[in-house]
Amino acid sequence: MIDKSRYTLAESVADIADGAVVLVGGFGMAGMPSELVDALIEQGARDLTIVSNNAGNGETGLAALINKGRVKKMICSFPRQADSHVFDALYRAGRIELELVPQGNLACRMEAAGAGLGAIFTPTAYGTELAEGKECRTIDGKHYVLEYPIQGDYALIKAHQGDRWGNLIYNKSARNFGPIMARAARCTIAQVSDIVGLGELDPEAVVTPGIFVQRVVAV
Amino acid sequence: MIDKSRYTLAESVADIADGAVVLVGGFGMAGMPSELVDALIEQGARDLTIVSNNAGNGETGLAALINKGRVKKMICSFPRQADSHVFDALYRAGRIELELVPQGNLACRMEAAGAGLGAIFTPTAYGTELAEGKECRTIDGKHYVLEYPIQGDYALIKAHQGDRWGNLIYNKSARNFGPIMARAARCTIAQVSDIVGLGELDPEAVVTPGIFVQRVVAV
Amino acid sequence: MSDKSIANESMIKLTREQLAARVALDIPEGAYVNLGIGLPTLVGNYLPGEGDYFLHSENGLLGMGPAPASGEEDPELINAGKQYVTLLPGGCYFHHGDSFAMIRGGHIDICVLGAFQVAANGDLANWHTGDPDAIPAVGGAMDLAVGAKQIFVMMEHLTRSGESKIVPQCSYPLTGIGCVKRIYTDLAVIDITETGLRVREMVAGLSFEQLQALTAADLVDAT
Amino acid sequence: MSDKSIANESMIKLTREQLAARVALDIPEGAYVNLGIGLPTLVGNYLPGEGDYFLHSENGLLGMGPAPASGEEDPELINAGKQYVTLLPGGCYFHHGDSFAMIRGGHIDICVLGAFQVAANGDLANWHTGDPDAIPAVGGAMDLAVGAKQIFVMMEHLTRSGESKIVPQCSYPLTGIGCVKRIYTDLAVIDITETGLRVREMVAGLSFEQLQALTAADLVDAT
Repeated sequence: MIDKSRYTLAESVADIADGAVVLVGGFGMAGMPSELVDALIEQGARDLTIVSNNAGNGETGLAALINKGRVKKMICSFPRQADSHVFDALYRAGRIELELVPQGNLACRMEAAGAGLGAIFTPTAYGTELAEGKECRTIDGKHYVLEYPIQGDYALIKAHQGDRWGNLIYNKSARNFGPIMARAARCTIAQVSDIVGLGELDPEAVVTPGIFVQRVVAV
Repeated sequence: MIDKSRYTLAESVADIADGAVVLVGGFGMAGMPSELVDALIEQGARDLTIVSNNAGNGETGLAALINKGRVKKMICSFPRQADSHVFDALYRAGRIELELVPQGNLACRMEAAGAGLGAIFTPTAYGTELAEGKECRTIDGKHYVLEYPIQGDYALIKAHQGDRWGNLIYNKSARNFGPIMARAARCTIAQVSDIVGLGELDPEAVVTPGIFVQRVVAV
Repeated sequence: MSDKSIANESMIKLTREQLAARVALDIPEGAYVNLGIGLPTLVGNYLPGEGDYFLHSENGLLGMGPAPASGEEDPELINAGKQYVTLLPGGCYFHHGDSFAMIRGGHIDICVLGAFQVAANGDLANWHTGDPDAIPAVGGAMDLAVGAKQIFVMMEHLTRSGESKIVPQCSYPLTGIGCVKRIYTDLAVIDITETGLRVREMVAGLSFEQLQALTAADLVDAT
Repeated sequence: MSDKSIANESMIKLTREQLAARVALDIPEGAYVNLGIGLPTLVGNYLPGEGDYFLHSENGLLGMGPAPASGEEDPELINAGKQYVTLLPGGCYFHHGDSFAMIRGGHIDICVLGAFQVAANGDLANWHTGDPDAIPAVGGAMDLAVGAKQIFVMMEHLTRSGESKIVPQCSYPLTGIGCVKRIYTDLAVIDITETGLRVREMVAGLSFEQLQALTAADLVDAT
């Protein structure tokens, strides 16, 4: 019997190695896998590259991970927020790298990784400083920039319900990056509010099929 | 009030012009929008390019459209079937063009069109005759072929239920190409078994958001 | 600045609410609309309640409704500006990949964005002041600029220090090139066309000459 | 052919069912598996019923179950071979884009495909005989060949006319290059490795020399 929901929080993140690329779900606090991030802080891995839309809020969660010096590089679209002072201070001090990626490119680069594409020509950022040094091409009269996949070693995401095969459904706008990060990571760890019996999720309404999820943890 | 479900079958296909590129859903007969195809036959448009996984079965539906000489070109992955004699005969007689596309490339080329990408590097078909003459590139040691979007002027698809805003859900394996064709066409026409009131479809379970659908017809 | 004082004598600037109401007038029923963070978000308050308008939020909502009643807020139902919102009957949820496919794939009819600067050729600068000490943050602005069928910019005509935000060429880093179609300011409505910046409307008490004096790029009177 | 008659004297070829059962032995519980149309589909019948095996069908099914009971067939629940199937509890439906993301993105652990020819370097030919009068049809074969983590080929060792389907180089048009990892035939199990075609198993009554005589490409005895 395959039971992807047999992990504790600590077990679920135990094998994340130093230097790993970790995709972290959430848009603001909606969909943020806070308990998994806390478990990762506890676990101690360092030199991480974190891919997430934002770069932490306040002093908890991602901000706490950054504050402990565990993050070598952030790949995100919107690090600057009213309460992103932890990231801001480290960035100004030159102690954390930032790759700034337009939000839609962040999404489609992870989608490309999940779908096995080698690269994609996207129109976003053409002619801007975020496309400087990148290969550009005009196709049918429109301008595009070549962007490469962002693959994660791990994804930490938050979903609403899951089952032992790893099928997931989400809650409202907390869905955001979860499904595409699940596809883009070699090992996806989902924290869910509720683990349900196999067959209880409507097969027409499963958002993330279990094939994209390796571990499910109830929190 | 916006009511995308106000069309009859005939009205829904009335403006399809000669020479149009029409995406037609279905994998075998599952998800085949037979009534819409019949309406298109009745409507009379010719010199069509049809994009569909197969090239018609038996004498009805797509096979009938082809048999009437309305189709200039088929773009599909699997024209040859036990009962594809209509297409087979015209193809052997040189009276219909065929662009043969691997099924996954058919899918991701329509996804690229729907998502506004200019081109994608896909690993499929590298080193085969279906990649001959195409641009190839090695990225991180893996080989890829550059493929371009397939955009439709129209998509004809079949769904299970729809509402007046164009939201759709599907039935089992009849979903197949429907959602990606809806995104890839400038005008998507969906035949549904049932039109339901606004708000009756679960917002977490809508598969095709109404933004991708212009006309809904109950059959 | 002297230009500003000249204009100030008689003109009546639009308030933020009046500006939002003016933009709302140009959004037809049935349009799929993305409203940027900040000032553009106000436009939603002025769309006629009896019609069907489809508000998209890049964090995965279509059919976004107004703010919830006090006490009804759901931390997992927020808009791109991270404000509490609601979902209308007929609305739905989806992930960021699908959301940006809607944007990049040309499925959004109108996007209303704020701006630091708009150039005469439609170039938009709204993500970065170029200040080397500023933390850069782009969000979805570049995707929206390139993807929506029409980009409306909505902004104050002048910066706080009185400089024109409509310029011959942007000095701030660009968000998108040649993407803006129409500019709504607290002073005027201006179309960006092949034949220049065509002024369609001006606020009461403002002459074309006064507007031109307040605007760094050349204007054409098309009122 | 003389080679064939030599071997036929003593060997006992696997039946289609035995071959399917043999392949099934190498599929671990928990594997995500795509079974190609035709012979490979039979493998599903030999996976242990008490374990969790995840069968994927490229037309949008994961957790595919066995054929339905007579009278329970649903024309909208079919597999890639257009046969009626069922869905297990825990299975789900998705569209072709997601389905081929599973394939191309390396999420399928094992794909079992039929073949016209397999070359010593792992090249696969299974979509077209090259006959100029044949209607070409590729389906998902090229996507599967390049995308699944492991490609197992399952086929009869010889063509109907007695020719070896394992060849130094494919003469038929390729489906994928260097993609096949293991070959299961009615005579042997052969791994494709850096050090050649390594024979792991042979049917009873067949010697390595006899197998080599029936095989156009050089083999290494690794039984």
